[in-house]
Amino acid sequence: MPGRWKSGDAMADFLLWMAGFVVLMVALGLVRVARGPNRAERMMAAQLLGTGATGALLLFGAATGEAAVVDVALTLALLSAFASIGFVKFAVRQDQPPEDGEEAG
Amino acid sequence: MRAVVSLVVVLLLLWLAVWTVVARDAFLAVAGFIAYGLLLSLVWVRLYGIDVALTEAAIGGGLTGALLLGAVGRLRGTEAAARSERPGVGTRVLAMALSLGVTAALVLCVLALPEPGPTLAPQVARELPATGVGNPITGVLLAFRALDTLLEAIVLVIALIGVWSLAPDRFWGGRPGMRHHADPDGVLAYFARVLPPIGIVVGVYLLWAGADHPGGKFQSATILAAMWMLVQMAGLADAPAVGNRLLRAGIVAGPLVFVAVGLLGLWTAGYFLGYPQGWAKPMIVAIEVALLPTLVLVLALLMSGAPARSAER
Amino acid sequence: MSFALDLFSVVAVSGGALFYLAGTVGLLRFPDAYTRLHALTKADNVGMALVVIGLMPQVGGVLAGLKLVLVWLLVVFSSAAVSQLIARTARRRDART
Amino acid sequence: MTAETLIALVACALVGIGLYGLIVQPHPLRKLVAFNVMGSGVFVIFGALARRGAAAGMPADPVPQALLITAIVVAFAATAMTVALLLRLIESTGSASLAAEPPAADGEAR
Repeated sequence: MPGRWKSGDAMADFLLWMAGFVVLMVALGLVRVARGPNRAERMMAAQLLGTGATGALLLFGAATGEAAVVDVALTLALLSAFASIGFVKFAVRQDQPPEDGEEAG
Repeated sequence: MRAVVSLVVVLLLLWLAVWTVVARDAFLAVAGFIAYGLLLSLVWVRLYGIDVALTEAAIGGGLTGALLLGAVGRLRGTEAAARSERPGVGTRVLAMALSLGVTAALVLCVLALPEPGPTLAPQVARELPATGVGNPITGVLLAFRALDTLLEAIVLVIALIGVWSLAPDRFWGGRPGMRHHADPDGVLAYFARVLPPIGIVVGVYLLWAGADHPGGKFQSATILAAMWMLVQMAGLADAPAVGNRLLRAGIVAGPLVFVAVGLLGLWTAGYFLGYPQGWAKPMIVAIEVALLPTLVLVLALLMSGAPARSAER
Repeated sequence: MSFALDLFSVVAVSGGALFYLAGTVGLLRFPDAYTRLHALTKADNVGMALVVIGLMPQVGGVLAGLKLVLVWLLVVFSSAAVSQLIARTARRRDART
Repeated sequence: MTAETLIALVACALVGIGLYGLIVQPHPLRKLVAFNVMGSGVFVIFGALARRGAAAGMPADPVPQALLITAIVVAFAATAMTVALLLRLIESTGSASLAAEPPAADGEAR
């Protein structure tokens, strides 16, 4: 919605640092995705990325003072949920011989 | 102090880019690319492009990611063969040299940019009140550079025709992709029943907000298309047959309304896509609303791919 | 009042960041898919919740606050559904071996 | 150095990284991902230029930003088109090879 966040400068700095921290955590989590060893770990990637990026974005938006960033976070939350389902469908398909069609949860 | 956080974000961006290029297999590359897209939307926020961040979050992370994942799933078996075609050391060194050269040239250009940067912002600020919209990006997309947006809508429709034309003859007019199945009482089906209503509200909100705040038809259409795809992926609905006349009418309706508004401008304001005095906002809203269904259909069908089975179930 | 609210924000957001840290450490160090999933969902649910609660006093008004809650609800909902699906994939695999 | 200059410089590197992957990776899907990385590098440079054009109370020049939105959507359309082409290629030749002469091992090439 219109207007800006009302946080002061020190607060903005703190929130920015926290955003950077969360981004770093997500990046570390990606190491697990690379190491695997199984599909389940790889699918966790989607989950981790979605929440991490959404949280970082909220913090980032609060720090930069753009209120509309909440809308970006909202979009990100929705679309990363969608991407997660993409990951799930992918893993399920890999589990089965291709001619079987698909079956999931 | 703040520069350190920016530095962390851009270094991660670089790392993810390298990851997508050198990753062991295609799945890891695509997973890295999705992460890259999410991080990129942080960069867009940092560059004060909230509208761009919205588009990137919706398309870069979501739609493109799901599209590429689907492709990886159908390409298994071709990866091992491709590995044997890996170019030799000579080619790799040459490629590295070329890439470094391109990067160096770009860096020189960036460092040689004039100070202060050239800008059209004052002109936009001066003319924006005449359009009646408050979001300068919407003003640019649908008033000052409306022709670009019209051409883009047409390009999207042409891309869709291109995808459809890849269908084998026997499936022409059929349904794209394969039929998804899932347990109708399972978690996935439940998820696909609950999420779309929320997504539709958010999508329509973004369209409505787009007049005065970041948002607009592209972001809105992406969310709505993703929700539709979700319903299809959960097996709750089938992809439409591309031969369906109603579907085709919906796809061309947006660009047609856009062209009609443009021709109306020729008559009332004296030039193509001109808006008569005081009528700019209603016409902009009309175009946005008319383009929305077109964009939803085109984006979702682009994701679905070429028709691959006949129209009958 | 404003100082107290700021302090509240700092505490809550720091707590949220701590849960993100815990989630990542768990994801990296835990031995199997189920425990890793357990660690991950803590980052989703509690970490995100604390961040959202902490940002609440920093946003302009009630509407923006409601949107923050909606973001959290969306994340929790998708996290719940997706972790179920992930766990099932893992169990199917374990059942086969 | 300002943040936007830093981001622009990193974006230059993104273009280079994408270009390298585009040349070196033999699998077409990997090429496509690399191409997208390269394209996004170009977008980010453009976005940094927009940020440099901040004036008249706007935090960035809205004209390049509007073009960026168009560009991202068109890039998605191009990617979808390429994926469709790729799947068709595999369907009709049984291999994803872009080599002029598919390797002999791929006996089932029709």
